[in-house]
Amino acid sequence: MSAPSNTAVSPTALFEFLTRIGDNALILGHRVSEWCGHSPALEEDIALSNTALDLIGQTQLWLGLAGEIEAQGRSADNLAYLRDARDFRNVLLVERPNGDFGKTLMRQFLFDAWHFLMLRALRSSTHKRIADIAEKASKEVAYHLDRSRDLIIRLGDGTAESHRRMQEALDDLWAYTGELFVGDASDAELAAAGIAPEPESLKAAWDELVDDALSDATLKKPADGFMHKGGKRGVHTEHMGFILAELQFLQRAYPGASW
Amino acid sequence: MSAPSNTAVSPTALFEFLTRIGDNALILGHRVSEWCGHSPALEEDIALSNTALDLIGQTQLWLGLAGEIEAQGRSADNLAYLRDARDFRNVLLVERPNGDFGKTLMRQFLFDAWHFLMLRALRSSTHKRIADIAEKASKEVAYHLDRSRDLIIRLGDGTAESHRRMQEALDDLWAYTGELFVGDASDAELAAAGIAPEPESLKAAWDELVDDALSDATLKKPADGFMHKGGKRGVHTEHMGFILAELQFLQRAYPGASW
Amino acid sequence: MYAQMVKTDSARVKTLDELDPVERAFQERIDAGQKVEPKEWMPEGYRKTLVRQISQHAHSEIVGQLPEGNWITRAPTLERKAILLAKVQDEAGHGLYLYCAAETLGISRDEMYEQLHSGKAKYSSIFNYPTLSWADIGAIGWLVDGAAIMNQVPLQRCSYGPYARAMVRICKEESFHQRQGFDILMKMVKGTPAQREMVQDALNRWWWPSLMMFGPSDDASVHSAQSMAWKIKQNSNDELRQRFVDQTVPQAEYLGLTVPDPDLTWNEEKGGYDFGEPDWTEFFAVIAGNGPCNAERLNARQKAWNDGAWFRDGLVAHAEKMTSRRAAAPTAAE
Amino acid sequence: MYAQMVKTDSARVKTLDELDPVERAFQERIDAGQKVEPKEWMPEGYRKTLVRQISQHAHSEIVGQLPEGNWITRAPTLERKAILLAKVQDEAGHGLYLYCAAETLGISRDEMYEQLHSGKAKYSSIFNYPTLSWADIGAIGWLVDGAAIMNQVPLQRCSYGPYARAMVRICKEESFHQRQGFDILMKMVKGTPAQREMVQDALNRWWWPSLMMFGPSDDASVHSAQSMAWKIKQNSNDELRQRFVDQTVPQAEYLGLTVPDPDLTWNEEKGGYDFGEPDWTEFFAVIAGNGPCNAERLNARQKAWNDGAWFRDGLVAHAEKMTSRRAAAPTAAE
Repeated sequence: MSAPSNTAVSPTALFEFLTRIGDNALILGHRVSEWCGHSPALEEDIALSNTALDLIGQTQLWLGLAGEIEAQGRSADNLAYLRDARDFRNVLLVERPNGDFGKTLMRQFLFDAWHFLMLRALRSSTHKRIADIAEKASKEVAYHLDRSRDLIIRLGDGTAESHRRMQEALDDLWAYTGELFVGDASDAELAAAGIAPEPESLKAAWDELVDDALSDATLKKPADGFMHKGGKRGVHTEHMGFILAELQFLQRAYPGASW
Repeated sequence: MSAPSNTAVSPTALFEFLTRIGDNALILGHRVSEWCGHSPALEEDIALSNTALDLIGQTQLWLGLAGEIEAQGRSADNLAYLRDARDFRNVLLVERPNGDFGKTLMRQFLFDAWHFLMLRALRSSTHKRIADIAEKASKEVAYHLDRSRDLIIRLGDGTAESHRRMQEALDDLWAYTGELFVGDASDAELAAAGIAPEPESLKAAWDELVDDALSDATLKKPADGFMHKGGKRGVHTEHMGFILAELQFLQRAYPGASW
Repeated sequence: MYAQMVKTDSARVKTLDELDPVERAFQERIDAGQKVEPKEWMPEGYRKTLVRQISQHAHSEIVGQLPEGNWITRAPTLERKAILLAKVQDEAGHGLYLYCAAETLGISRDEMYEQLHSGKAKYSSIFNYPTLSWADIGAIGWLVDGAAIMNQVPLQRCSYGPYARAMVRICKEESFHQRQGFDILMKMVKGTPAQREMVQDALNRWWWPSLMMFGPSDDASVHSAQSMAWKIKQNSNDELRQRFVDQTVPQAEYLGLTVPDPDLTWNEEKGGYDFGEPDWTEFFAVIAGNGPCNAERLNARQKAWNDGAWFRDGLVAHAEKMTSRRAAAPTAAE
Repeated sequence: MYAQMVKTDSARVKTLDELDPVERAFQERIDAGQKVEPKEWMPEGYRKTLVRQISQHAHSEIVGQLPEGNWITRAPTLERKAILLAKVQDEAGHGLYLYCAAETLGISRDEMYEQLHSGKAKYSSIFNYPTLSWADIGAIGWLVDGAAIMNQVPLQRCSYGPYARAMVRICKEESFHQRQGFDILMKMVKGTPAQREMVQDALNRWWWPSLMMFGPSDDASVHSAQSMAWKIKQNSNDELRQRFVDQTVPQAEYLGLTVPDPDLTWNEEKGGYDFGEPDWTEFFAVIAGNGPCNAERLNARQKAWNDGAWFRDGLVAHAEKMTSRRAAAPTAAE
């Protein structure tokens, strides 16, 4: 991360960043939680639940801070349960359907690799609260990355079928990874202030991480062609509406109720 | 249907009956509409859409009348979009997931056969509005029954695989058919007044219809063992919550909005 | 019209003199405004072009079911649910009309499906965009069906009879669709601020892709010229786009919406609007398979087809059994 | 305890005199309060009974994930989502503990899965009931985990070491679960009338099935007597049920709820509540597979197992590759 200047950042840019990272955690955690009770092995069920738990916990921290920055009285729960799809800022990758277990694991790995690098960079953020949350979350995500990377290597270099499924998963999800490194004005603003890294700056390390794992997994990395994007500015896939219909139903059905 | 007496019926019993038949149409129509764009053949896509359309249309008539009977200012839309699962009165059969296309068709046939007989009986209801709705709906449901019956015969007596899938679908859904003929006090009240038939009174004709079709389809009718029930008094399956989360989301998310 | 980039096999448009007698006779009949019917002779290029165009159009109809079908289960009222269901059913019906029209040219439904599923055949770029709110359903009816009408109206005069006649029926229904979509938006702009915002957002996302439905400028396109010579195509892409803008902008104003085109201005001299160029890079990317929903649309079609194989096979098997039983029955009776 | 109807192979409980020397020695050690460990001799009936009980208990834990997992994605706050996720994860952990305990008796995990998937092995009747509202999640924690604690606390003193030790860990976690559930209900009864109604409805639907978790009266059961002789079981079903009612009814009163038992009255003389009999016909039907969710629970387990076969095989294959590579590496180095 570049040397910090003392340039103040707009609350809007900060709020945007926090909802991006918070929504990523929420939506991926939600998706992963869908596996609860349905995984291929009891041990995997427990493992994925842990990942989801970590992500939901991180969601509370990021969105909670976002609500404070916004200063309009919205809590993490308000942001999670009462926003429309248009206002969510997660990347499209995390809202991809689970598919088979291989698809879920590949989505996890591709995201974990980025998430780990992002949090590592954020640990030296000039924004103390962000740095603190990142410090804590990075340990969790380091474990997620280790696990998901390990699994895609094992499955890629497993049976012919597990290899095929992982290759298919990779081919299917690759086009959603580009968005992870797309920056905009608010990213630049935060980078200038030493609060968060430029997304692009994570690409090289991500490539190295991913290349190594794919090589060990004997999986062929897809060509960098078309890359989906839009989630970071609120333009999601059609899946988002269904995720939110389920996620938000109780708070929508009982406005103002306490749970 | 027994000769009409001039016994007045309670609005509650009438409301209960109307929500039962209306909710059946709504939930089955909703389920069928999930196939839109995803059927095995374009013709089937169109056919199922037709069925769903008829059912949604019938929903508006039944629930609309229910709202009038209740006289608390609730419209058909209010009843469809703002009730909780506990207050829905559809039979469990119609909320069963679509499964493969065979499962959907079998669910359709088993319900259509009952629906047709029920509507036929209701055409001579002493309640003019019910009789009117039934007359119109019965023509539509005759088409539904004809088609679903035709298809299960063709698939049952098709390939080995289509036979297997239809048998599996039948075995899977059979336990949900018993509820169609279970009556309660409000059913008895309406039957006494010549408004609606006793559910049990439809059983023999239903059996005949179903037996004939299964015979032509070379499908083995399951033994009448355990029969699920509860939907008619608001105790549904876990699927109902997910159906409603999707169905009701917009009205729940935007209370009071007009669409 | 959901066929955006239809290639003919022509290198250039030949003059009447350059055509052989049979082709010249064919061309003269077209020039005279006569319809070509299925059993009549036609140049192979004419046939191929029509097959491509009609099948692409048909694919667009059935893929077009998917973005709208996405909202059937979440439609906000029973009536809206029914209206959307009926509309998506209409589109399936349009697909059916069109596949049948294409079949009159000697290609089978299964062949066309195979081309779609393999990615060889295209469908309209517009259906590779996601429907992200209920307002999108209104916007699609208004803009996408509206643009489709604009494209398809001239096709009612297409030289190929079955296609032209199918178009007449399709246009009637598309007009209904357009009204339904506009009706959704009218209700919403009269509603809450959140609803109005949803409508504006939907316009923002659907405006440019709708303009792209007419395809890139085809002034210099030999394919376009050939199609026009054959009266498969009556108007240039730019003409149709212009008409669409002229028709639609006042409607947007009526709704109180802002068209997301900073270059949009009224040109009194032209008697129509000047407007900005769509992002043709995006257009060609989406056509090439690199759009928001390309993979999902194709996967959905492939899955429906593959998952339904047992069903279709079962029906075929039953029909064959019936045939053999009927053949056997009289013998048995005697 | 999620094992409700565990059969021993005993026709009657033998006295010490009737046992052969080895069996008598075994029985005397049990009478003396010593634990039985895996490598030690045990009567075959003891082993079989334990395998049945522990595996049934394990099945109940993992099937028990399903009704609660049903609400993870719809939990109404982030904290509730996390808490429910953690709880369902705990139940998976309980299953794991128990499968592993059963494996010390000579049966493999896969064998136990096969028995579950084939319907040969049972799991607790309670998990064949659907979770129909968020209040059900509270009710399950309060009532079902509460009943589980009541069943399982004595099992911490089971004569079989691995099972008893697993129970210690499990009981610790079940205590969390019970409080989580009660906490949900406390919040809801302090909320809106609709929430209170939901809670009452949940109690109505979960009360009797929870009482059934303790199993039918076993006063005359030879299986029960044998299990008690072996200290696999410490208390009669009726005793535990009584304790559960006595503990739970005041909690229901605290919540302002009505227990759906018209026969429920305080018996001063007994120092506990008198209450009605559960519907044992329903109980036996559900045990036999005829409950609201029997088919779905089993299907879910079968599907997870079958759909995951490639995953498990892939990992095994990789491990084997690694082993062979490691074996080859030193040779290559030399």
